[in-house]
Amino acid sequence: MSEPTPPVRQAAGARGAQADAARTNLLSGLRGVGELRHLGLFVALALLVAVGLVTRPDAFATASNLVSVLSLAATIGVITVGATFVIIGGGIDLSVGAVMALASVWATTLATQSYGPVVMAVCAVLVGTGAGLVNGLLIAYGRLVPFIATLAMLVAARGLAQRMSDRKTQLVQQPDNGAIVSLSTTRVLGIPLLVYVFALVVVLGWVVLNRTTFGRRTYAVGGNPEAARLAGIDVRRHTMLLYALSGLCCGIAAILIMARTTTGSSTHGDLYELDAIAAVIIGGTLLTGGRGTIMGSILGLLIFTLITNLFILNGLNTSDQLIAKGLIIVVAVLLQRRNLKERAP
Amino acid sequence: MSEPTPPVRQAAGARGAQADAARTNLLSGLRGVGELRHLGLFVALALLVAVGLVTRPDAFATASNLVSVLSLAATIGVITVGATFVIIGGGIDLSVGAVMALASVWATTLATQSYGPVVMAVCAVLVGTGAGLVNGLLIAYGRLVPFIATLAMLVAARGLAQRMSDRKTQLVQQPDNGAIVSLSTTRVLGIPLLVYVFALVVVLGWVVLNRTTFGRRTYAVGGNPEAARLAGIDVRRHTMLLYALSGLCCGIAAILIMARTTTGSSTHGDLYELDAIAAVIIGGTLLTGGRGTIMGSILGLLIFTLITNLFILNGLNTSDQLIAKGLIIVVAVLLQRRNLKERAP
Amino acid sequence: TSNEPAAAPSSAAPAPAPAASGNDQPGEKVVIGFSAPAADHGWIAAIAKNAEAAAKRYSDVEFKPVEPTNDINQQISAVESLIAAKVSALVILPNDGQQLNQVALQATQAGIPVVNLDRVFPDKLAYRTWIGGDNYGMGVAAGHFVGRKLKEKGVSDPVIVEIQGIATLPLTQDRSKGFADALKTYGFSVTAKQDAKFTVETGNQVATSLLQAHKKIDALWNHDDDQGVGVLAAIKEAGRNEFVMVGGAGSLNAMKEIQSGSSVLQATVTYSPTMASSAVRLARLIAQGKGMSDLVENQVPQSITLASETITKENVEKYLPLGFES
Amino acid sequence: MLVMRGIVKQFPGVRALDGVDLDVRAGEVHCLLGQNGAGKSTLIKVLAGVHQPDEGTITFNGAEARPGSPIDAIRLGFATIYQELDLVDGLSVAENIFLGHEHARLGFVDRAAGRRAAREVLERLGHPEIRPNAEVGRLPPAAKQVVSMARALSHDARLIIMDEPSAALAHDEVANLFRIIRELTAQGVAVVYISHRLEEIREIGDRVTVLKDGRTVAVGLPARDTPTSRVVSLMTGRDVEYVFPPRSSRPPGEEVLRVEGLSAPGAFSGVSFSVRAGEIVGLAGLVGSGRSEILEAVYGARRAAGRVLLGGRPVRRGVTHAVRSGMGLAPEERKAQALLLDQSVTANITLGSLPGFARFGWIDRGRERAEAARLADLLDIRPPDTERPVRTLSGGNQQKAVLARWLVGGRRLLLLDEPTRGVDVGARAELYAVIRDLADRGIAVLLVSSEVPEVLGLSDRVLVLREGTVIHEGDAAVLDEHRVLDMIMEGRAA
Ligand SMILES: Nc1ncnc2c1ncn2[C@@H]1O[C@H](COP(=O)(O)OP(=O)(O)OP(=O)(O)O)[C@@H](O)[C@H]1O
Ligand SMILES: Nc1ncnc2c1ncn2[C@@H]1O[C@H](COP(=O)(O)OP(=O)(O)OP(=O)(O)O)[C@@H](O)[C@H]1O
Ligand SMILES: O[C@@H]1[C@@H](O)[C@H](O)OC[C@H]1O
Ligand SMILES: [Mg+2]
Ligand SMILES: [Mg+2]
Repeated sequence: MSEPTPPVRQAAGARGAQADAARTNLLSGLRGVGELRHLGLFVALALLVAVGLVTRPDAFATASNLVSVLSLAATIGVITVGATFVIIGGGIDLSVGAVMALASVWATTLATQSYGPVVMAVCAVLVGTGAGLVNGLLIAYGRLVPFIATLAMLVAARGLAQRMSDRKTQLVQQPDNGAIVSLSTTRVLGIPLLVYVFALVVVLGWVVLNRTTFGRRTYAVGGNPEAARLAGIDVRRHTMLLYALSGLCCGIAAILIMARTTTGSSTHGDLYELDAIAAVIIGGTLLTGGRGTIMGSILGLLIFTLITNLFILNGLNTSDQLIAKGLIIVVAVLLQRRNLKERAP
Repeated sequence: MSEPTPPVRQAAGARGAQADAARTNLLSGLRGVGELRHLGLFVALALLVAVGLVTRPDAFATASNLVSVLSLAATIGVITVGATFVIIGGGIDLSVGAVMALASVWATTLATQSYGPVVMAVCAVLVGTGAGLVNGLLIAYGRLVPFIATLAMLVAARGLAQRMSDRKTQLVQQPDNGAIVSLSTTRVLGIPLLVYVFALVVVLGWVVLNRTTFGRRTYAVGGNPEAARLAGIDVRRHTMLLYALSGLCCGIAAILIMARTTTGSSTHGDLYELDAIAAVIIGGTLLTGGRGTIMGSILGLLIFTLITNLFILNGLNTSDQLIAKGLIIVVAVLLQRRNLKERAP
Repeated sequence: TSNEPAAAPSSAAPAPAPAASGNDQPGEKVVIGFSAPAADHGWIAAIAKNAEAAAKRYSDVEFKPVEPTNDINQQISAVESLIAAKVSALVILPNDGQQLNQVALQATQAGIPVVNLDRVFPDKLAYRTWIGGDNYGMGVAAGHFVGRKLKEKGVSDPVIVEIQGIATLPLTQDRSKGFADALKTYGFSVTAKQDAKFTVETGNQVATSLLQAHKKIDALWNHDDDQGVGVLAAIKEAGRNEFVMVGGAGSLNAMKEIQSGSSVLQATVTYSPTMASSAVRLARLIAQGKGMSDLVENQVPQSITLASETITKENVEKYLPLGFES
Repeated sequence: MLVMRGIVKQFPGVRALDGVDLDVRAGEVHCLLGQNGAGKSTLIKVLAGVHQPDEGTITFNGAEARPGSPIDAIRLGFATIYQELDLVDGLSVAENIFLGHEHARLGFVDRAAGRRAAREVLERLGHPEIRPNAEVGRLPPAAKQVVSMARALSHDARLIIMDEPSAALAHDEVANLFRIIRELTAQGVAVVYISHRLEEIREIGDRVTVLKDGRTVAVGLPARDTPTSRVVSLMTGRDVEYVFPPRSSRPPGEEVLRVEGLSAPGAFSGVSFSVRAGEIVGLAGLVGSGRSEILEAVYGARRAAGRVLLGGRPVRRGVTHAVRSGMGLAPEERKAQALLLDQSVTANITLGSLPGFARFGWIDRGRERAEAARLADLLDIRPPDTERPVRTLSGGNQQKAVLARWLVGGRRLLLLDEPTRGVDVGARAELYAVIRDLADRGIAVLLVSSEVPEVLGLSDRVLVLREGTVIHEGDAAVLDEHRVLDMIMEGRAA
């Protein structure tokens, strides 16, 4: 090892060339896989669209129906973005629906409503973020298992929402606070404002996840928390922030659900947790953390929403719908099964 | 390293002694932890009992109330045993409640009822096991993520149950098939038969998990599937069997719910999945698999059942119940938090 | 229950007496959209079936039901799709009247008359006609039955227990209020109440613990006969029979219990799903611009409240054909 | 006894095996040599039924054998110790050893028999102190390796395959391992042995097969007589020896790290030392002597009493502060403690210094990729595609990715725990040069290695640890391997 540098460099060069060829193969291979995953989801979506076109040529492909699908997806869509972060970060948040309900109730109490729509919106966001922060503190610093901590939050937030609202549905006072409702009724280019809010959240989520240190750390914390810790990441703080982020999304979703239903209610968002998690997983994010994409989650969600829409258009009865839904889920996932191979036992 | 053996022996001996000391510490530590875990749950249970004794001295500690609590816990308890296996094995089963509903409906169709109570019971068990087997096949061989496969089963089984029952509640025909109902009404030593069934399932579950190769392998498959495969275990087959076992438990639970409510219905078992999973996790089983005990799950479940019982005895309304339940869950888990350290980020 | 060998005719909708003025004669073709919560229990299932059966009777009606759902957000979408399909009239049983108010308003503004079934929209601009049961009245009927029975027995300071349906529904709160108000006239009040979720299993669970909480009960009102099956099973299992029980809604099963005379269930107060049949007929009439032939007016009235009747052993025969299968 | 011919195994984008031949005789120790990524592990996984070859034949005792799954391989009489420890953490030692072939009757486990048998095997391995009931997840790495070996021995196999079994062992443990191997071969069992430590090959091996880039380049070389230079050049295609770069002639600079009275109950006590800029300080000691713990304590990843000063200022407790103030730790268990297996090589390399690539949290991906590519090239990570998930790299190349993480600029102190574990000879020399180069540029290095020659060859100064206390501190140049061994084992005091 008297003069190591030159020969090594040389060898590296030679190997470099050989490996370059390999890399090209591999890359195309990998890209293929990457696309395939989303391809599977796209194929599933395309199939659903085809079914729609065939069964309801008149109603399905209309602009108004597509807008309606997007409006339907918006609320839970915003929540799904937060859920994607939490799940990639190795956690789970069962409290999303309940926290959204609590935020909607808090924002529509008479006291809050008296301050006008901006304060209502801010209130919803703060309540959501606050609840998320409590989840985060319990999990990151109190060392509770995420499943249990957020289950407790689910239960408690629903109870609190019921108490606050005296189990009644609280109307958004119009016209004073009509600005909230106008998110649903005002359209720009034919599309209700809340769809834009949804789109904005998705884009922001994508950017944060893919282009910032926060996003990168989320993958690290979920993929290997010990490695993340030893690499100098404050894993606890990060974990806490992930739940706060999820809560923030619930707060935004609360504004959207107030707009759509013109109410705050303790019953809002029932079982959203299951739907959101299902969308995230269908989208290819692993429940074990460390992997996943926002894009996949949103595609997964759109598949679910489209299924419902198709059922509505075709007037299927509930029981048959459920059976069909089960089958469709299985087929959609089988279409993208290859990517999940690693996970399977 | 010319003559390594003697000094090594010696050194090993020396370290052996040192390690022995460490071992004693470690062991007592471990035992302590093991006990502490259940201790935490016992403390939580004891606290609840104390609250019961103080608030309703007349009603709480009566034999009949305790029997009531056990009867209430029996149905979901049987399901929790199955869920413990699945979760230790690294999976999750969201379909438990729906599969129980389907089994109860199938067993109470007029056609089935005409063959008498034994056929009804067998039918329930077969339907449950069959649905579990489908889950298992999809997950082990179809490579679907457990969350998604069993979510699809949840949805489809509810739909099928609604279709079969035409969304009606199907009564168990008495007196012909009264034998089913007598599981709930016949008492031995003051305790209804279905509590014995519950106890039997718990004991059998414990034996299988702790004393058979199937049990050992369940821990291995959940803890490190790759290692299990390399050790020559047929991981797929084992995984499939775990879900079938969970389905079997749902079938047995269906018999119990028919006995208790005198009906089969597509609405039975709503949200059981969350309750069962929560009980398992509170009991110290990790959602990531590889660890856990039947005992813990059952204690966790009893805590839940007792909470509801206490609330109703004290006339608390459901909203306050929910809030208190959330808090109690957090406290119960904090009591045994230390054990979960490993999991925390 | 569907599997009673002696089960009643396939539709609980009773054959109507022919209308006096030939309103049943085929008229202008109309499309009636229908949206209701998910049919996850007997009463709602009966609503859906009655609506469909009522529509089938008319050759001039095209019936367009949409996916029943318990998610508000989805029901809004469902109604939106019916508006987009430009139906001639809408029958809506909202999951929550307040939350669906806005979309009903949209329909009305789009020129589609809305028949509001059961749960009320707060805004009268949102619907053309409301038809539904009298929830407060139901509570009152149950309260009077209980009050009278207990007075007869000469009980003072009775233990009265109430098992509600879904706590967050306004109709539940109305029922409880009516019950309490009626009891007050006898100087009684409710000792304990708990909500079950309209299902057999929750009814059973709640009743099991309530029976433990109160070793001696004088009267029990259960809001809903669907969950009542589970409540009754719990009562039998506990071997209790010291009290009077009153049901709610009027299921076939409850009526048979009452008829048997050996059950704690001695009465039920009606809240009949036949209202769905009537709602569809009203929607047809409104869409065709007709009035109700037994009334003097040329148009269908703005609201119709069904009376809550009390079914007891004495009059049960008369009600049996109206009982819905839970 | 075992004949493999023309084995080909293709992974997406990589031909890991490209026509490999292997002949193993009964009762011999057959060594498999090759650089990181040469295909050694893949070859033995083909043998173990983990991978199915795309081409080629395997015959065992004259009959065609094609293990389609690990179960098949075990039935054929092949037992394997894998490179990456594959144990079930939640199960006990005994349960791990007999996993898949438990002592059972009608499905019911005979736990006492299992424990007894486990104790026997462990004793045979010279480790009676490992208790059959202990939970495997709580054992240190070396003990886990022993359990892995015990599992392989428990099978009564006719062929035992060992993939770098010594990587997690210190030399005394290795001697133990060799004793067992000799016992086995005496009974006619064949052993396929993989290691990057050539001196081990010489000591235990009978014949050697050399792999290079997925091809066999030499078959059946005599292990003892083939000159090292020839083996190395076969492996690498060039002539490198086990040589350390020259120590710097400049005197070390300012004190960077100062540790005062560091103690952690049960691990180490009263440890004080310092490391200067440009200096490499090595920690020598037995497995379990507390070296890793000291590193972790300095890094703030483990609670300990005492003071840690960096550049004269106390460091706030916690890894985050340690990293911010310029430390970096390359931990000993790469898979568990360092790598994000599903992420790209780039993401793994930059994980410790993300803020350096970002502005207001926004990552400059171009700069990030360029830096990762530079380091991959410097350390010769193969294949040199930095967008590949780390999972698809061979063990040694994964190790290089771990080191690369802290070679990104801005470190003042590097803590290296077994930095060359599983790294091949050529790359090792390369790593040594890199480490020395870093030191020459003023970085302080604290090094732990279980290979005494490595500690001595690479360090400027050596601390010898025994049972958690420093028993010697001195210039590395004046120590030799024997003296160090004597010290760390005491009993034969110098
Ligand atoms: N599952 C896999 N997918 C893709 N490529 C793989 C996979 N496993 C191994 N490889 C590639 O195959 C080649 C051979 O790897 P292998 O692990 O056999 O090397 P090795 O000789 O054991 O090296 P080391 O000494 O570093 O352990 C490497 O280029 C590696 O990246
Ligand atoms: N076989 C064993 N059983 C139980 N405890 C052990 C065993 N070996 C080591 N330990 C404990 O582990 C601690 C030190 O282990 P550690 O692995 O950190 O030391 P090390 O010097 O870094 O060795 P290594 O070469 O493995 O890195 C000590 O507290 C020791 O008691
Ligand atoms: O669903 C409810 C039903 O169960 C109850 O009895 O009456 C009112 C309905 O809305
Ligand atoms: Mg290898
Ligand atoms: Mg170490």
